[in-house]
Amino acid sequence: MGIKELLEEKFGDKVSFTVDKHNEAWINIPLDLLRDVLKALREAGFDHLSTITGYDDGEKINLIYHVVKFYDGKSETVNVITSTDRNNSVAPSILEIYPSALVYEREVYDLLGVKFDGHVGLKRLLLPENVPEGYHPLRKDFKSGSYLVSPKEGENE
Amino acid sequence: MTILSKLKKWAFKRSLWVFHLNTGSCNGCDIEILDLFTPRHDVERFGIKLVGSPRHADVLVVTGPITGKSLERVKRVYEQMPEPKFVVEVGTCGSTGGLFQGSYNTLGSADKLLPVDAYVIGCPPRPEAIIDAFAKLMEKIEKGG
Amino acid sequence: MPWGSVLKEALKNVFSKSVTVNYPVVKVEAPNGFRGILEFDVKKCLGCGTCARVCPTNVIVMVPCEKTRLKKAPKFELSKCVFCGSCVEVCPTKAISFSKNFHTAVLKKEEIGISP
Amino acid sequence: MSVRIPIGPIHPMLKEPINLTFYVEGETIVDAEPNIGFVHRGIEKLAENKTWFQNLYLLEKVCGICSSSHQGCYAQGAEKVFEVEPPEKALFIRTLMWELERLHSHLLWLGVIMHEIGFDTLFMYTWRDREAVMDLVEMISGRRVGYSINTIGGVRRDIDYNILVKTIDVANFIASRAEYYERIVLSERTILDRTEGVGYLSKADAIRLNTVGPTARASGVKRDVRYNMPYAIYDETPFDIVFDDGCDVLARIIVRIREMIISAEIIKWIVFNMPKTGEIKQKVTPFTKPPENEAISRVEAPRGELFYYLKSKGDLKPERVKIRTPTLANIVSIIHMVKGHYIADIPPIVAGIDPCMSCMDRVVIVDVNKEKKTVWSHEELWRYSIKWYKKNYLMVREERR
Repeated sequence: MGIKELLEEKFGDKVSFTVDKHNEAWINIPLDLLRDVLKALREAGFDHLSTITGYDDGEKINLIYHVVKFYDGKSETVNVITSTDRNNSVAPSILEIYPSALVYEREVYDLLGVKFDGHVGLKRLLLPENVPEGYHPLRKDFKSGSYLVSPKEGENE
Repeated sequence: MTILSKLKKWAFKRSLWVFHLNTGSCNGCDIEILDLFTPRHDVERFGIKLVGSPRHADVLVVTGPITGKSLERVKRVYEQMPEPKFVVEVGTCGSTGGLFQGSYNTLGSADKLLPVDAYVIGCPPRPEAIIDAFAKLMEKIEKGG
Repeated sequence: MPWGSVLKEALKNVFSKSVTVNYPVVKVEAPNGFRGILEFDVKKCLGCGTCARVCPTNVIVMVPCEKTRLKKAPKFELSKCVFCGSCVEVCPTKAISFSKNFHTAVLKKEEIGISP
Repeated sequence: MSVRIPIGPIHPMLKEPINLTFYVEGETIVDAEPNIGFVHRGIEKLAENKTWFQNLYLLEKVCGICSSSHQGCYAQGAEKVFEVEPPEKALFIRTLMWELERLHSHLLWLGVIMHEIGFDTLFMYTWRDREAVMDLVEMISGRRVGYSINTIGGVRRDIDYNILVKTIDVANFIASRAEYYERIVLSERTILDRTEGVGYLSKADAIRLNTVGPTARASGVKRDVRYNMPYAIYDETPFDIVFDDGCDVLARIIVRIREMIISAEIIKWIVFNMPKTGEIKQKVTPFTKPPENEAISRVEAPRGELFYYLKSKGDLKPERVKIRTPTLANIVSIIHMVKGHYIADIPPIVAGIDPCMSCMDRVVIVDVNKEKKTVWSHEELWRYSIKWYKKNYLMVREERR
């Protein structure tokens, strides 16, 4: 696998590389290496970023970058996993490597509260403006119930 | 029965101008509503016409569970409609919140905000069921809605 | 002809039969296998409540009822139903089934519903 | 001084409201900023509170037009999580429903873009022809929209013989209508003037901005999930990728029309080669618990690559369901395409990527030098664009020659 050797010699053992049974490649890297790994992948031809998946598993917030390389009739996918801690979660923005991350990073910020430094216009993407500051629905400790029901109506669906 | 209300009843028998408001629907019901105005179902034969602004609409057709961003628009659009106005709720998620009950960003049904006259259950209902709703609405108007 | 290439089809349509189905006058029948309003047969029902657990929009509420063996039967609040059919599939004695009736327009939400 | 006229969603073509803020200098657009989220119903959070089988019917309602793509993509991912292999015949039926959905979705979109240009006749014709597919699908799956034919481990319904015969007639009918529409679009002057050279997206930009689906293929990018990562039975079906390097709205129309013809061929191949007998579902009941793992699933929805990420912790409810719809990937390219065009070109460009949230309910036009901000509804913008084109029709024609 070209990618495995390329990442090994460039980043040494800091990158753990596994291929699961559906031949999807998963890479686990620390947060500060994120930009260089993605830049290396971009040069190696992985120019399509499918999306950024964020999920909160209780202790930390995991971010998975799904990148794909298309070449005549075939394709290779690599999923880069990093994680940030839950309270003031910050991650480097990859806007200059993948311009389409503009919308994905805003969505992860909106629903999980991960601040991407270096992002040009980090605002809420999906929830309306009058939503209180620390309101991130996809976090584990988020108590459900609709904020839409204005206090004067009171009943909560 | 003043002359005015008789005139109103006669006028309504002929035509209902419909305005369609999407409050976050998955556009399954919206496409079925639009199907009404295409050749196959063609509701223009009952005088039902889709208008572009709530200011000249008699009936407000609402679809979708009201989402956060479209909440303030629902009230505003309802207030803009001229007085003899009716609301028809199309789709299960509009009538009772359907699959999106208990979500943090949906309010559920429009009858929490507006007086709704008719519901069409179904996800999405068949266009013929929506024509039924308009027919029932016309009957209700005639009886003195 | 640079413009009006649609005119030929337009003229053809003027003389061909109209596509519109004159619904209330012409009776429209749903094809068999259509997923319409549910039908429930209390005699077949055991009262096991599997349908209540499977339903994605909690349409089904189990209410006490004498006719079934386990002394409870489902009550369908059909105004929440999305007609997905998972209850029809999972019912062990096939007590719930789809009808071909698609006339679901109601003036009040409570009009549509089945109680045992 | 900003004049804000509170106008609600106006246009009958309303699908899902999107609000785009355009920064203009006089007539040409300098920048655009999307404001989406009118249809955010919190489905990913809801999916975490429902069981794996209930999610089949929740995730089908993400988008009403491509509901089978969403449900099939989720079912395919869930089969990887449950480590269950659907039988051969189930894959045939699932692929058949995907292709039938592509037919009706492209026909619907062809009507919408013709309406955005103001050519209502074709809107009526395309939606009349679309009824044939809707009737067929109602016979197969029991409902016109939202077929819910997939389940985890296979399909829920078998297709009997006489419906298969009808499928071939519908496929031939739609293929002949598609050829007719292609002839119309390429010869009709009024359509060419509004779509040729409008919404230019070069191949390099299409790759850089990660556009997906027919929008990318109309800029010469040879990428299609069915071609590059064949799933279900796409490695056996006769499939050749459709692409065009016109890079404008006209090319997007042509690519989608030709894709309809390819889909009709795939449908006919599926009907002839479908195994007559055989299981259609694996033994997976709604109360079995999946092992603890994660899975990625990609499907070529009518609008582009649809991406699902599923993670399970081994109990009845999924730990995380991540959905990325194709429209979200193409929104960034709208900003790029709109720059340098006139305000009158906004409707065809935005409708050009066939967004699942097309029909702008409010367009906020901010005049950069006069600092005047006006709010237009889609209806006014649409009427303005038709009137504007009547006025400076000749000037635009020279400019684009």
